[in-house]
Amino acid sequence: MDKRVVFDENRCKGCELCVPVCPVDIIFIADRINKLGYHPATVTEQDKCISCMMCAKICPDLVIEVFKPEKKVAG
Amino acid sequence: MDKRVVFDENRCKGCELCVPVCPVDIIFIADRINKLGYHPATVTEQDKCISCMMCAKICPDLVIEVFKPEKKVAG
Amino acid sequence: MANETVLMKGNEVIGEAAVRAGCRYFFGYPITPQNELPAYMAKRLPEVQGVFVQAESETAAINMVYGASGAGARVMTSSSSPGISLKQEGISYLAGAELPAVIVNMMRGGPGLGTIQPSQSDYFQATKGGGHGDYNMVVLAPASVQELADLTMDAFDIADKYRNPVMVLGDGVLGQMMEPVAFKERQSAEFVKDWATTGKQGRSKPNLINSLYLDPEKSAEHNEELHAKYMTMAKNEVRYEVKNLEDAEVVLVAYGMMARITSSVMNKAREKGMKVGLIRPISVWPFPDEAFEMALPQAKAFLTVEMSKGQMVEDVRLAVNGRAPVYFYGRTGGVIPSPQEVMEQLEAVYAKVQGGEA
Amino acid sequence: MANETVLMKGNEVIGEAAVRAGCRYFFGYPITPQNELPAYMAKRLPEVQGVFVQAESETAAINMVYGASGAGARVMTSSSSPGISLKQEGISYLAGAELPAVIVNMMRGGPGLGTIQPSQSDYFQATKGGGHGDYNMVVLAPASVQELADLTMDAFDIADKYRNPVMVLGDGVLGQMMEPVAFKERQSAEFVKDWATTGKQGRSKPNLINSLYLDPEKSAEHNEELHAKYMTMAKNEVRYEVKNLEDAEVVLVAYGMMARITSSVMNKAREKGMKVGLIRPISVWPFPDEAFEMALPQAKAFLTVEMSKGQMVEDVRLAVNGRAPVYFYGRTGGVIPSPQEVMEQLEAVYAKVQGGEA
Amino acid sequence: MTYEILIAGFGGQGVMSMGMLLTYAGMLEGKYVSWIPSYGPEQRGGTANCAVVISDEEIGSPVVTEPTIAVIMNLPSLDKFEPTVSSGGKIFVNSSLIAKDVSRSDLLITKVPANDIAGELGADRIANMVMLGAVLAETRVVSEESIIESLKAVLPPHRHNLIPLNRDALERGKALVLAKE
Amino acid sequence: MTYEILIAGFGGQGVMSMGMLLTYAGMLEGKYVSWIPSYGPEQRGGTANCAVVISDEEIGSPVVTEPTIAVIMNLPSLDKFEPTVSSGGKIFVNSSLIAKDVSRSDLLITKVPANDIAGELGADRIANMVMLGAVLAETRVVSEESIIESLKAVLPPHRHNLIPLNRDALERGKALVLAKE
Amino acid sequence: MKQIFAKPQSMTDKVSHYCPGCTHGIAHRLVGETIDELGIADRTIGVASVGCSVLAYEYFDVDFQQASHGRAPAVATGIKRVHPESIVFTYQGDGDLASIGTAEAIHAAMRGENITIIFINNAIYGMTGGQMAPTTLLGQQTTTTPEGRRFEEMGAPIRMAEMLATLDGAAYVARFSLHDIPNITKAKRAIKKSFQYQLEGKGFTIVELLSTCPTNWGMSPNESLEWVQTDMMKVYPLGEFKTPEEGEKK
Amino acid sequence: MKQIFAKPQSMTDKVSHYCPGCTHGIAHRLVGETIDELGIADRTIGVASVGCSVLAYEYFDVDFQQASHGRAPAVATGIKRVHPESIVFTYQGDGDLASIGTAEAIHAAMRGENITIIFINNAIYGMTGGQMAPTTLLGQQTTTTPEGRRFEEMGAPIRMAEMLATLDGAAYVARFSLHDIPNITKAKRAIKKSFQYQLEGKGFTIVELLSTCPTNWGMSPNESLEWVQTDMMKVYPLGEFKTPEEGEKK
Ligand SMILES: Cc1ncc(C[n+]2csc(CCOP(=O)(O)OP(=O)(O)O)c2C)c(N)n1
Ligand SMILES: Cc1ncc(C[n+]2csc(CCOP(=O)(O)OP(=O)(O)O)c2C)c(N)n1
Ligand code: SF4
Ligand code: SF4
Ligand code: SF4
Ligand code: SF4
Ligand code: SF4
Ligand code: SF4
Ligand SMILES: [Mg+2]
Ligand SMILES: [Mg+2]
Repeated sequence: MDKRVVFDENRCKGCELCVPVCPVDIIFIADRINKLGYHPATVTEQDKCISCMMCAKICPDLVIEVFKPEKKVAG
Repeated sequence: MDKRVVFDENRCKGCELCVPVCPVDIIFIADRINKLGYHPATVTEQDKCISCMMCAKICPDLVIEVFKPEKKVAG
Repeated sequence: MANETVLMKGNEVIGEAAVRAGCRYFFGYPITPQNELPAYMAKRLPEVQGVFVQAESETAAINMVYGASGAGARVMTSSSSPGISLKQEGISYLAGAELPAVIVNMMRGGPGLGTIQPSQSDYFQATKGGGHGDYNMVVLAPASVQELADLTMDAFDIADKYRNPVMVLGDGVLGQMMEPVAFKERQSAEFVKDWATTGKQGRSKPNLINSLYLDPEKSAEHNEELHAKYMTMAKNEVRYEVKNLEDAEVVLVAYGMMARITSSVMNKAREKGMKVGLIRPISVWPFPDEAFEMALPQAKAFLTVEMSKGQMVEDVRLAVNGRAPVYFYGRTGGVIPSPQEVMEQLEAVYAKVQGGEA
Repeated sequence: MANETVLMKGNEVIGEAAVRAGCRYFFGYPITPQNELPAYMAKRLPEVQGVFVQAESETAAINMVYGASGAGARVMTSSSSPGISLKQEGISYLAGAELPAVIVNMMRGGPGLGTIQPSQSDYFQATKGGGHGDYNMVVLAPASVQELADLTMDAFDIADKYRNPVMVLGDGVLGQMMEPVAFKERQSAEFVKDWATTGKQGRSKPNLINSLYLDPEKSAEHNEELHAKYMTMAKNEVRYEVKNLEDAEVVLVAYGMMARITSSVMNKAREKGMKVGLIRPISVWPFPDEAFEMALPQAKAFLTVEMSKGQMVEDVRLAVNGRAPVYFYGRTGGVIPSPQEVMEQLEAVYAKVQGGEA
Repeated sequence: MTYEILIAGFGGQGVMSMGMLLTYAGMLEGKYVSWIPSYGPEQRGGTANCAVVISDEEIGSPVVTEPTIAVIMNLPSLDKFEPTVSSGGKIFVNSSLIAKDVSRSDLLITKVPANDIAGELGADRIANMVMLGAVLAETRVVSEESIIESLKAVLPPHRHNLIPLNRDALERGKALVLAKE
Repeated sequence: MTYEILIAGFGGQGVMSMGMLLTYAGMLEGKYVSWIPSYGPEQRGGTANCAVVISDEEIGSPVVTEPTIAVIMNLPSLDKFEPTVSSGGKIFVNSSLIAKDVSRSDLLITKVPANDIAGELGADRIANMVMLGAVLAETRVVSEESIIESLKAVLPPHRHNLIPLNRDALERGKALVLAKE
Repeated sequence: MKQIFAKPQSMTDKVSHYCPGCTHGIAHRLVGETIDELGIADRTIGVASVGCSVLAYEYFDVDFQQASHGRAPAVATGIKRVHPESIVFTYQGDGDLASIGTAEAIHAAMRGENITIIFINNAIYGMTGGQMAPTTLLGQQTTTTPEGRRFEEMGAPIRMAEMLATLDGAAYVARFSLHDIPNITKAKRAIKKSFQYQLEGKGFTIVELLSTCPTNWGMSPNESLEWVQTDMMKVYPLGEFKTPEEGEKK
Repeated sequence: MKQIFAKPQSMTDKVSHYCPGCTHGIAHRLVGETIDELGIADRTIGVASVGCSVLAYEYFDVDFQQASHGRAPAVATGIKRVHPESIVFTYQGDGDLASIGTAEAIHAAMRGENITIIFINNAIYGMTGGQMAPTTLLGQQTTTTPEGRRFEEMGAPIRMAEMLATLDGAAYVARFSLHDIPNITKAKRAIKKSFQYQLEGKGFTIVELLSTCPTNWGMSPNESLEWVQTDMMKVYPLGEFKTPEEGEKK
């Protein structure tokens, strides 16, 4: 399955603003340290993501892109 | 009779602000030129003055002093 | 009015010269003795689709100049001493961001509120950097109303040529006096301002007007580039007038209004048979060192006369560098040294020179 | 903390020294690299019944200083380069109205917004008059944290003694570095400020703090009095340090932080057997001309080193007045010339001197 | 020939425009000219003066410290400038406002009751032109025609109706001097 | 003897306080000392470094351009400062965050997995003290006791409870070096 | 005969340099009367600004400082912080206070500095010869708006009193006028109130006064008074905008 | 998959220098989205001020000028007068706009300059390390109010939006907040409106945005958002204070 949220990890500053706004609570801060020296936010359970864009809208650092499955037109 | 209004003529700038405010219309601008080079305001009909202080209150240049007859206590 | 002689006030002449040099934007704040200039611009600029804005302060004015210049316009501001002090941060910014602009200072007596009478006591501020940081600007010091016209026009070209502010340094008398003036027809080079912020307009890279260099190495590099530019300016933009240097034993040095008076004195001295010459710096930055080289073989002494306690005299000393004594006479606070006073000083110096004392 | 050695940041040391010198009022506006000073004062002044006010701008701050000083207080403000530019009108007013005050400039690289890194490129502004009009102020240039303490204290006394602003001219590194410091016990003279506006309090004549002299003759007279005072200051307040001038063929000249580095270089050069000396102006106005007289009989050349494109070097040239060549080396924009760089320059000059070229 | 003229009086007495007219007229006559004003702090009232140089040669100093011609419209100006007039110079005194005599004996003195004459002409403001008429007659620094030409150039067209009155004032001033001769 | 020490890393790694502790300790030991910070434009994050000089003689230049000891807490700092270290100098590298090797062969290199050890101690923030322990053990620029004394002076009293943790961190860093020997 | 009107004692004998009919003179007298009535001449410190009133210190027999253009509130702040028990007032024109000194006035108010500002709004720069002020009316001709002030280019008049009244730090903000006797009386009352509030430590007080500039308006003094009434007052309503008792009024 | 959220095209790829969780970044994005949506990147000229946002020009792919501290509205005036057809906006902090730049902001509004100001109110000086701003709340600790801001010494917070709304020259004055998604959405709408009004030549527009400074507030980024809601909003009510349609609201 394609990703619904893509975190550009090396932009992330680990501020955690995205963590509490996620309605399905799938965002967490990783143990690793990124190029900037921060623990980046990340999502692994992509399937749970509902593409609500909350995380992207609160993120001050343009880390997050959000995708939505194209509606398959029946036929 | 003592004067009710005293114009310190050499302070006067001939601005005429005092002229229209006088309720008894006794202030006029003299022909002579004072030390400052202006035609000063003046009052000659002191007896008509009612000591209302209008002229003094509008005068921007502290030209005018106003006096009032002391009340003679009967007896 | 092309080329015809008219009688105008110095301050208004600056305005007309600016308009003829293509200046279409003026931002200023009232201060005596230069008020005729903004008043002239307020009337004149709309006639040529230009814009006059009375700013809320000198500080705002110089920053409006920054914006307009960064947007690509020929632009000017003017003030007098205290107001010019308030523009120092802005002037440093113009220099740092490499923005052309013409700044007029019609000097009055200081320090502080001082007096509205004429003076030349902002020479240091103009030439050494009243603002912070290493920067220079060409400073032109006209001595007549005609020169106000000519040098104001030059100022715009110099500003655009080097992308740098240029100052026209006059004094209260020059600004308020009337003399006949003829505005010369002239062609100024076309300057392509592809660095200006106009909106990208299809450009692939945005333009940026900036003086911030957080990285010290970059900042140093920027300063080196600026310095190289200043050195070019110093080479190319020297202007001065000399009189009777060939045999002058005493050389008078003065600029602006003071040079007019000094020149009268020189003529009278010559009539008396005294070998006296004159150096009149027209650009006070760059300072015309070469004029002193012309004078030095013969000159036994220099007498600098200023409407200040002695500012330009330092540049004279630097130019002479110990090769002859440099004397000074100055009056301050709006008092213009009279020809009689200057003559007395000159005679004293001359006597020393003759007596072999100098 | 009396007389005990403590480790403090330069900027905080200025604050503590000011408090110990009796300063009870501080008006300032934030700017890097001097923010530790207002922060220190905000905490410290209330402890001694003093007042700290963060002004709305540097312009407001210097005018609050004017008011407080005119009211008779020991008062201080501080900033860094762009902020000091904004204070120029106010400084000229302080000088014009003869008000004592201490102004600290922890210089950063310019021009414009520049960089927050250290620099010495406001020398001209500080010493020649960044503001309008003829005025001077004593400008003290400490080279260590200890000297920051000592000179800050001196600054207040000098200011009160002459009723004139005094500037402490440091740089970003000096302000932010930590070194051990001992605050010396000292007695400063009592200054009777019977000219201060305190309310008439029974006085028959009101006091007036003013710099306006509309009549040019009065203005000129005021300027003459000021000038006489400046000449007294110039005579009395010269401070400098010299090293190894006795046999020095090349004399290094540097002030402040740069003098520390230059002094290291001199030591290394001496180790190599080079006859090198050092002049460190501590008062950069008045400039210590006499130190050059001490050096000149022996000195074959001078090398001035600054964190600028060459400003103090003009005063060096004026002091030397052609009697020896004066060389210059400088870096800008927050880059501090390294000992290695300076040594290279020194070796080049030394070689010229040895080769009889200089 | 170089005329160094100083004109002084109260603000509002037309001191500046007298100077400007002389300057303009000088220019029309092909002379080198300069005009320098000097004001007190007051916007109105107070003292004001201007310095005019009219010369056949290029003008060195436009600043006049020892005038050869002094035109004095009020008492404070007499006190201030009488001592500065160049020996042998000419001084014109507005005797309508100045009772005091000129004390120096090395000057040619012309008293002009400028305000009185202007009053007779029905226009107090024209006193300066009366004075100017006297100055022209006595010094011939420029011609009356040049002054009239200058007036035309300086006044806006809708004020040209004032020219005859100005000419009358000039004439009255002139007549005064000629009568004296 | 003069130690010229440069300490560099991300803002927030405790780079400045490492330097301050060394400086304070030097002062306590009667040495001449100086400390100079240098920050990037960022308030948090970004790079930061400080220069410490500890010497038996009066300090000329407090600016350190060719450190004899370099303490490197992150990768950008290694790239920037490795070339400046004085030949024969000592370089300490936080190997928890820096995978890259030091390329110069004329330096004494000590790798300290400071963050890992700090993690083991349960306090990420203490990585700087681990590093400092290693520096002390390797260079003996000041004694551990002086550092502890300095901590007491620098920390506010209500933070003195942290001193044992800091001491542990120092010990772990020291142990690392001693183990190597 | 008993004298019922005389020059205030706290004023000097000097004839002012103001133009004939300029109401600066009236404002001066009202301040002088206030100082007399409150008996504070011995502890008052005035701050003169740069404008026609630059020489104000010549006319008051109290300690004075002359401030740089626009910065009088900052200077007053410096003074008041040193002598909190003194009475400090500034006297500023509209160019001084509402243009170059905007920030200083607003921030003194924001800080609640316990000082009084007498603010002379004459809709023009008097001293420099009649340039536009921020308070110049739309359509009003000045040397820098030769065709009259146009909204498109120079916007609309600034109302300082209304603006300052939005600040919690301001205790008393009022605007009155000097164009006739009843209004002069009200102005006097406001000035006295403002000084009184300062005496009580209430904080920042300002009285804006509509004033004339016959010279630069190109009108006679009496026409000028008229114009205040007919034109200025339309743009600048009179009254108290904020009092310590009631807070901001609207 | 269809992309429904991406970096605005008018913004560059640079990672900002802002601290983790600082809402300056959100404000930047909202401006970028607005420029994209209105399709004006080619004719927009930004003015960066001095404050943490001093490097704003690094993050927008439009022409930019870096202004001196507080003077961005003056710089914008210069630009706009030269290029009236361009879209000019400034981006200023509260130290920059409400302290040193008070006069420039107020007078740009008074003139009705057809520019837009994005005003980031974070109640502190961020860049210089956490000094008091004029917008600092009472009791708030900063490096220059170590005991918290006290009314007696430093007065009360300045409300720029309310003050500017008193000016006839101001067309649109609004205050919104960046502390949660609904408020971010409203803020975005206001920013877009302000640019749109500028496009329509309506005059001066300003949007004040309550923003965080976790670093100098000494809070985590999420605590900071909370503090905006619990403390800042009490002093700074949100909403539109003036619109071109309705004039000043109260
Ligand atoms: C820094 C500075 N800028 C400008 C001036 C010139 N100046 C003197 S008075 C004045 C304005 C006066 O207007 P206002 O404050 O309205 O007072 P008014 O004369 O109308 O009473 C100005 C601009 C100055 N002295 N200093
Ligand atoms: C003339 C001048 N004064 C002071 C400074 C220092 N300075 C830089 S940023 C700043 C304030 C920043 O605060 P704010 O505007 O609130 O922006 P923030 O950092 O909070 O976003 C100051 C005072 C300067 N650069 N120039
Ligand atoms: S888009 Fe919504 S659901 Fe998906 S990760 Fe972001 S906040 Fe969670
Ligand atoms: S909000 Fe953005 S920067 Fe902050 S943790 Fe989430 S992704 Fe990272
Ligand atoms: S006091 Fe009254 S009545 Fe008497 S002159 Fe004055 S205005 Fe007229
Ligand atoms: S109001 Fe005063 S100054 Fe004016 S005319 Fe009357 S007395 Fe003279
Ligand atoms: S110029 Fe105007 S404000 Fe100034 S004194 Fe004259 S009338 Fe009054
Ligand atoms: S210091 Fe404050 S305002 Fe500046 S970037 Fe950091 S959090 Fe944001
Ligand atoms: Mg006014
Ligand atoms: Mg802020």
